[in-house]
Amino acid sequence: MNMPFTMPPLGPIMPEILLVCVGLILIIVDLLYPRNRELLSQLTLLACVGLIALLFNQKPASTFGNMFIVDPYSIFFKVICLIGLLMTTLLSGQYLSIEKIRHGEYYSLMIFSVVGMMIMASAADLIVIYLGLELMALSVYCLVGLLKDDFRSNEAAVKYFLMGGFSSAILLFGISLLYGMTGTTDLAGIARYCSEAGILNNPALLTGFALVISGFCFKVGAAPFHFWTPDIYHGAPTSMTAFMSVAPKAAGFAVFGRFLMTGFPELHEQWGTIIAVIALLSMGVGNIVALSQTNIKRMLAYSSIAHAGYALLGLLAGTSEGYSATMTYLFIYGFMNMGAFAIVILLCSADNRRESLEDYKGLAKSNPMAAFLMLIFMFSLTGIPPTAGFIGKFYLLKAALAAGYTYTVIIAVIFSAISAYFYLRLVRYMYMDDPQEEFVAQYSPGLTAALALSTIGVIGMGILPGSFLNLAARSLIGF
Amino acid sequence: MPTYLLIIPFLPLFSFVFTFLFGKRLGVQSHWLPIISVVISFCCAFYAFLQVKSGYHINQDLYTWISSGTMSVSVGFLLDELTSVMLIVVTSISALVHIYSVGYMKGEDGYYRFFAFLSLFTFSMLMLVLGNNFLQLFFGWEAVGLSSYLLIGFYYEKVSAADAGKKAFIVNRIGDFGFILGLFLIYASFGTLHYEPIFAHVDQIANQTFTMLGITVNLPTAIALLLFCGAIGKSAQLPLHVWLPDAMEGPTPVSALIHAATMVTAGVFLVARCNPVFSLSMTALNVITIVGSITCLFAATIALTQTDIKRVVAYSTISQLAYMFIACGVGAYSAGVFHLFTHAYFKALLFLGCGSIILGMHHEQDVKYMGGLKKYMPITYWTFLLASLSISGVPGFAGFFSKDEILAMAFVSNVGAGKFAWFIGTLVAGMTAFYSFRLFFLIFHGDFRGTQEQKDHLKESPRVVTVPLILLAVGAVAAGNFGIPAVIGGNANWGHFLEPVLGHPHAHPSHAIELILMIISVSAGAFGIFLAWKMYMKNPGMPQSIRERFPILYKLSFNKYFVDEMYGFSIVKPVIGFSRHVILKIIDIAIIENIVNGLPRIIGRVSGSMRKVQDGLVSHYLAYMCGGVVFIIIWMYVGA
Amino acid sequence: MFNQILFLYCAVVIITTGLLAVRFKNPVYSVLAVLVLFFHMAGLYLLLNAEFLAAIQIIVYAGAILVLYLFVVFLVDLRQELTVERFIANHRFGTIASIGLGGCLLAVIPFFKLGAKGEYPVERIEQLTHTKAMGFELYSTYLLPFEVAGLILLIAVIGGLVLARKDRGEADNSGTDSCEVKK
Amino acid sequence: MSFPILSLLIFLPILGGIVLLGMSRENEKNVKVMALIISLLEFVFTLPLWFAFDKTTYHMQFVERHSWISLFNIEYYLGLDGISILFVMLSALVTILCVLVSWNSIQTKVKEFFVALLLLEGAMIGVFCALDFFLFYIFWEAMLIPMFLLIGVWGGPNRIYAATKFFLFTLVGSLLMLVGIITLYIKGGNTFDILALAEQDLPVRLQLILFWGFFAAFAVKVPMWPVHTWLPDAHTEAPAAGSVVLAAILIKMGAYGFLRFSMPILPDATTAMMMPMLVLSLIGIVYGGVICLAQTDLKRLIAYSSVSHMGFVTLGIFALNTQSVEGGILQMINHGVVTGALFLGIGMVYERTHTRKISDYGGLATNMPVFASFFLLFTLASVGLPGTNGFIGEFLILLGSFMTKPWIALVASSGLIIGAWYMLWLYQRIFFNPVNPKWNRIKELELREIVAFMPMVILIFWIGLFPNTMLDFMHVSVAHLLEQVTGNPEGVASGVQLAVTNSLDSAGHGVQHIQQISH
Amino acid sequence: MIPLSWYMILAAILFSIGTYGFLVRRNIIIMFLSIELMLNAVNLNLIAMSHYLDSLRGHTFTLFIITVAAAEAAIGLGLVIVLFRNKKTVYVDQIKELKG
Repeated sequence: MNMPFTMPPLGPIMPEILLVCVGLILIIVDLLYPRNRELLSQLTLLACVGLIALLFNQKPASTFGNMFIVDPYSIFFKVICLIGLLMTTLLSGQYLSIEKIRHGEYYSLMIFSVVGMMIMASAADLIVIYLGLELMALSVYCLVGLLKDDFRSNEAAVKYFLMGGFSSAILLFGISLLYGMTGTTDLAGIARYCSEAGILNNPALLTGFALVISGFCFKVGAAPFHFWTPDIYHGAPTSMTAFMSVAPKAAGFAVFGRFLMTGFPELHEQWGTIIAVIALLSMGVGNIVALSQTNIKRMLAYSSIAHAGYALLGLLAGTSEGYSATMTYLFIYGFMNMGAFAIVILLCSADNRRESLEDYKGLAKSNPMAAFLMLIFMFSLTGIPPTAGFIGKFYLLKAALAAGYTYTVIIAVIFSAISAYFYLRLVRYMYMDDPQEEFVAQYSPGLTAALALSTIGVIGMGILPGSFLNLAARSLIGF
Repeated sequence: MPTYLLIIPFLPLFSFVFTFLFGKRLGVQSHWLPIISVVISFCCAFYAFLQVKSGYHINQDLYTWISSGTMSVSVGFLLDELTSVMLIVVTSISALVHIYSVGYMKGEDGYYRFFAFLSLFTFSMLMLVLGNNFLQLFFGWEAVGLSSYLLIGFYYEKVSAADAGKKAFIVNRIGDFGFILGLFLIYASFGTLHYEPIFAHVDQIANQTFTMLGITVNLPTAIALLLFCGAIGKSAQLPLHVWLPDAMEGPTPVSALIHAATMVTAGVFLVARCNPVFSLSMTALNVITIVGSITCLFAATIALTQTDIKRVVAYSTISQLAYMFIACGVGAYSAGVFHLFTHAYFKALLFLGCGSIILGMHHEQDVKYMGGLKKYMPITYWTFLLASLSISGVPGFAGFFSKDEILAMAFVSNVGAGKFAWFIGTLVAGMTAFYSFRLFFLIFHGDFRGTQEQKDHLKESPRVVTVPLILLAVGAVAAGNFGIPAVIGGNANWGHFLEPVLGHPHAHPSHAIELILMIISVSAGAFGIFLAWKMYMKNPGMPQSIRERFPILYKLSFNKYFVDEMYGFSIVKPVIGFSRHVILKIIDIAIIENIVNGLPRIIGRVSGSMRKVQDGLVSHYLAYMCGGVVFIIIWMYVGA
Repeated sequence: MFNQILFLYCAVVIITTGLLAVRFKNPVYSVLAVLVLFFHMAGLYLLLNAEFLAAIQIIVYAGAILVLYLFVVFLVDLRQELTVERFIANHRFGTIASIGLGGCLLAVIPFFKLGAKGEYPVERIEQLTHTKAMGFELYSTYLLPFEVAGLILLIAVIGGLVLARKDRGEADNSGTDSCEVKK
Repeated sequence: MSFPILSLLIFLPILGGIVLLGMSRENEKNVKVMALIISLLEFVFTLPLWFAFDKTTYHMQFVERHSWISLFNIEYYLGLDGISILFVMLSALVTILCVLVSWNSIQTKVKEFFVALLLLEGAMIGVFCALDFFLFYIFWEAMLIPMFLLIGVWGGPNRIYAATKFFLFTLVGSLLMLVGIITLYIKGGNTFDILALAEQDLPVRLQLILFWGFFAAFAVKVPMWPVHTWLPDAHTEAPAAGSVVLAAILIKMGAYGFLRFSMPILPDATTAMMMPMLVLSLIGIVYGGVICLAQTDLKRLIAYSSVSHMGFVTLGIFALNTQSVEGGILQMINHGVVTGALFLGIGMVYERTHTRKISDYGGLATNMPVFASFFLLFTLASVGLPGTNGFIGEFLILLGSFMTKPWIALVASSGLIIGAWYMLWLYQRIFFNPVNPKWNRIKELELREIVAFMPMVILIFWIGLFPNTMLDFMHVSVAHLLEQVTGNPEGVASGVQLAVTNSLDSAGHGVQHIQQISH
Repeated sequence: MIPLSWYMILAAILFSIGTYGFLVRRNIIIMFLSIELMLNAVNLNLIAMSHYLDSLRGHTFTLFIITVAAAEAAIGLGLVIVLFRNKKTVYVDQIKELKG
């Protein structure tokens, strides 16, 4: 038997291929020009910008036997991931030199993880999802452990690895059950078979489903699978924390969303409630525990748990509006969180990382600009208009309400009010206390650019979100 | 709108504004504008009186003050018989007090302020009197209260003065509480607050009822009693009389003008003005009569023992005001207004006389330290005597005519409490004579009981003080001539003049009864004077022995029946204590604030304990995650 | 019948060695127990007509990965290992959770229903040979995962390098052009 | 499309604030002058509203309408009617006074202070202009940020607690309202246009739920009992300008919210919930008044008095008839003017004495007679003396509520007595009584401060004597509102069933004749 | 013929054993080993199902899982070595500096 080998069309996957190439080139460049670090980040930036442009021009298509789908939904998430990469790259220059991290592998590992995310975003098959996930995760494990002399970084990396491995195993067992029940790993195929065979309420299928969403919840950092978040965010290099809080989370939501939407749309009744519970639990844990944090990275970690909970509100709605709300939210969250981390990095210096909340006391006096920007990001994270955070939250609440989850929304809103307390605490420290040390932050061009970008994003999307929201909403057409 | 009518209130207003703003620069000259303006006002008022007498009435709106939906109230003036009388009283006494004050207030701090406030008071009182609707009446009503507050508290650095001013305002507010509800009820019944349409249609509410909180009352009764609440407050009747004696903290001219002649009579004016409403309700009339009678007796008994000369006069004022209410209560409104008119003069005279004495005594007000002032202050002596005779109802003096008319009307009236009122009134007539002459004798006769230094400085007050006294004395003697009853040859002009507004009393005493009553009351008065002479001239030890014989009665009277203390104990203290200990400490802090602050505290505590779950050990995390997986699987089972 | 006995044998060995592996105090024993387990697993794969995977299981898993583990186990201090506690202090919850999870997974097996049949019945695989069939599939249907798996291995290489190497970069960074911060 | 005056009014201060932000920190004087110029300019720009406003129609005027977020049908939709126009003008006026009163009292971070103030002004005007519920919410929440900073950065010793409390209280309420807004959007035909929403016939059950959702936000802001406790703290700790804005404008927004949103959109719920709201208002009136008697802190006392006064406002609004609603709106202005002025005054005196304890004062009238006179006027206006603005509002409210339910007016009127009590007691303890020797050398007001008081004085008498100039703006709009809520332009039928009114055709509509009566 | 459920039961048991080891062992290397047990359980499941489903999908998936497992092992063990170098420990309860 001869099987002709036919090359599938590579057009749809071209951005990923190009990105892989960039990653490889970076390694080579690093080898050839070990001293020229600017080049690495510049190349990465160039690649990001180029790819974003390329992505916007991509037409919906699918390749590799429908395992890889390019649609507005995936493009949107890829753009989020690339923006995350872009911002992280901008942030990293200053941070890497402070922490003395090697640049070469750093950028290429980040790029490979983004490739993994992009594959996740486009994946329509559980196998590809799993592999994309692992590609992303393995790169991130390495990046988290990049500060080899810093015990916290080691600890974070090992912990992340252990928990990530466990969640992968859970996910895989779930996939195996789904595969066995349906005979396929293709999401659309699963959906089709489930409704044809009428096995939607089969406990075995549900178990498989539960295991899989547990795995995804781990990736997005939702309770009760959030335990890695604070420790890893805390221990990881700050630029990586920033990266992790945005890109992998977005990718996690991308597959989560696609899994629910394409794989189990008819099971909405069941997963709606469980996701509501997970969402509320995440908001509760995130917001409440964040109240007693003293380290800014940990605080932002808990806040990111809470925000994962908010983002889940869109998914639980199970409507295309809900998904676009989640997407919007993640996009906005990327900007505001990146901005906040940019400030964290800004305050970091070789002798003192200034990660304690106490270090922010009197920032408005010593570094008024930094304080003002942090204020904007904090209010945005709280969801106070006219910042983008409000628009995102509004959209989510609206989607969840439209789907009938009134009580969930009310509780979410109350948690949101609680969250204001710890965001405000930072503002209070910055504006209403006296500085403890004279410290003038240094703005490197990259950091300045990152701050500018995130500020423009947060304010711009807060005031004129119209066209952007339309884009997000249009991404769901065809779903 | 004729100009003279506008001048009457607004010239004092202008004088107030100007003096208040620029008085500091004018210094000791700042009295000119107020005096001139109030004198001009008086002239205009007199002209207005003549106009009214010739049958010319005005009821005209100046502009629409408030209009909201179907409600519309104007600022407008009503000039009729009642108004014109009041205008005369207010402007004449105000003018005299203004002039008197130049002498009395000489050298005081805030001289200009005093005159400014006097002008403000005059304006307010005139607005009260002139208004053609209830709301404007209320405006004036409150504005006089304000002026009174400011003038009582003129010596604001004295705690007692500041307290007294505040007390006057607040107690008045309690009365106004009823008043304004009365206004609402009037509006609800008539759809307007203007006098003219209300009084024109008043009979339509005669048999209607008003229900609130399940209690149904006759509508006119409700309106009348609510309005009467206001009158009680303003005219210091029981149980809201407590502010008036304290108000004596103000400079004496103020007491004369505001707390004797004009402002305190606003309550009577109100009842008289609303006589069509009151007349519809026998209940209300009875209540007024009874309140009047009790107050009359009550205040007179207190006045018997007071030693502060201004307080004696103050209680006598309360008592005399009560006469006016008795008159109104028995439906003899014109008699009430007549007494208002005469009382204004003799009581102002009494007060100004007191002021003159106080001036002479260098602000000593206690009668215990006076005596024998006759030879030092002759003009004051004679005018004071005339006033005392007038208030005691000695025939021929103003007080005689008005008081006797009231008593006669009370006796024959068809109001149930009329006889009772007559009895009390007659009794009090004797008491009035007694305490007036007690005061008179103690001040002017006998030996001087003050310090030598005071004695050395004793002299008659300057002319600017004595001339108003003399002018007022003329009034105190002659004011009664307007209403000499027919029985002794008069033609009862007063009643006829006011008849268009105040109507005709229900019953008239026959001449014989009137004469008998007159004799009874005159003899009561005479007995009072005699007793005073006996006790304080003839036999100075007698008061002491009486005091010892009836210690409880004396204490009750001397301490004003402990009403202030009672109020303090039963209202003021409990309210403030309730506020401090219940509302603030328990409800606001212990309950509401505790919930408000407790929630974050609880959340914080939860946060602290949830934080411990994140203990750093991966195995535990993994176990929790595993538990989470099991939880989700079981949830899904249950869901399926 | 023979198959069943073979299965049961393998199953018993797998469970026993699995339990032993997680209970042995000495990590070396654990690794060896897992080695045995992997071999029997390969046996089961053979039962399931997956020769290629059985080979991979032995070559890659047993041969490469486990050896790597063994190396690492030897790298760290073994003597100390034998004297300390095997389990974390509070392992009861972990035990309960894992039993719970196992219970859940076992409980659903009765409800399990096989899904849609595919196009590779046993006969076809046997006819093609498993390796060839896998090859066809890998290079056609599963090309994308295959490539991604390659990328993952690349990451493993880079990551392993980055992590394991004594960092030369540190010296580098502390050198001449350490500061990119624009003053 | 006519000139976008409302946008100008909203964005002038915001842009002004941004300009200020760019100014040099060194030259504080320039910053102050610039802030003053901007606020004056803003006020000047509100004047055309006064003259161009058409009082004969309830339709929105000066309307600007652009699509903003098309996905949700959200519009940039501004407009004014007779209810909101006065608040816009008041906001502009009050800001000027705030700039003046902060001239010397703000010592640190001067530039930032004025920036915050101007941003706050823009947001406040936005709140009153917005006709799109979403837009309204944006402004409503955006206000929190500058206000939070005003209290927290420039406030008193306990400012952080107060600022946080203020922020969280308001935020919880607002977020619950947000849920309500979105629900309304979903159930009400996918629009945020409040005029269109008012046309909807929503089921009563839904209306009730939404009503309480909105209540959460508005009642906190008003503040109604029992969610009032943030106000005393915020007022006490806020700097003078902050207290003034808070008292004059911010807390009006709660009542405005009821008028603009709860009532027309949820008419059935409003009529159904009338009694609970009236009772809460009554509790607020009495409670706020009585608790004032126990206060020892100057600002706290005025703050609690605001609870009482705002109780009158909500009472008026929910008594649902023409007089009470118009009185309520007018009383909002009045309270803004009077309490604003009181806080201005307290700010001035605090600047001199640095104490807020009432017992530290005494006899100030001797050394500060001008100030004492101004403060007396404000006190009297606050007490509701006829001739001042306070009376007009309270009278109309009480009259209206009497028409609705007499016993409510009975209870509410007791607030007048208590009000006189605590205000005059306060006045006595500060200005009267023996002079505290500490203040023998206290400085009298300077011209700047007198100028700051003047607009308030003028307004107090203007509204007190010629309230119709203000009420005229409202008549048609209020009638329309009441028609929406109760179906009758005059509001709920009178609770006092007395039939005399009909027979009085001439009743009181200004008697414009001279009677010649001869006998 | 062996029923599929036998395989599944075995897989489930092995998975639980892996989980158990993972949750209770102190030694990080043994924890890694436990993950391998879990992955093997999954592999067994996949291959068995694949067999009964007449499909090669599970087989290929297994192949990928083995690949990933190898990569994971490399990186994981690398991390352990870094940790050991720094802290001289491979015990999970000794790396709990990050907490709270």
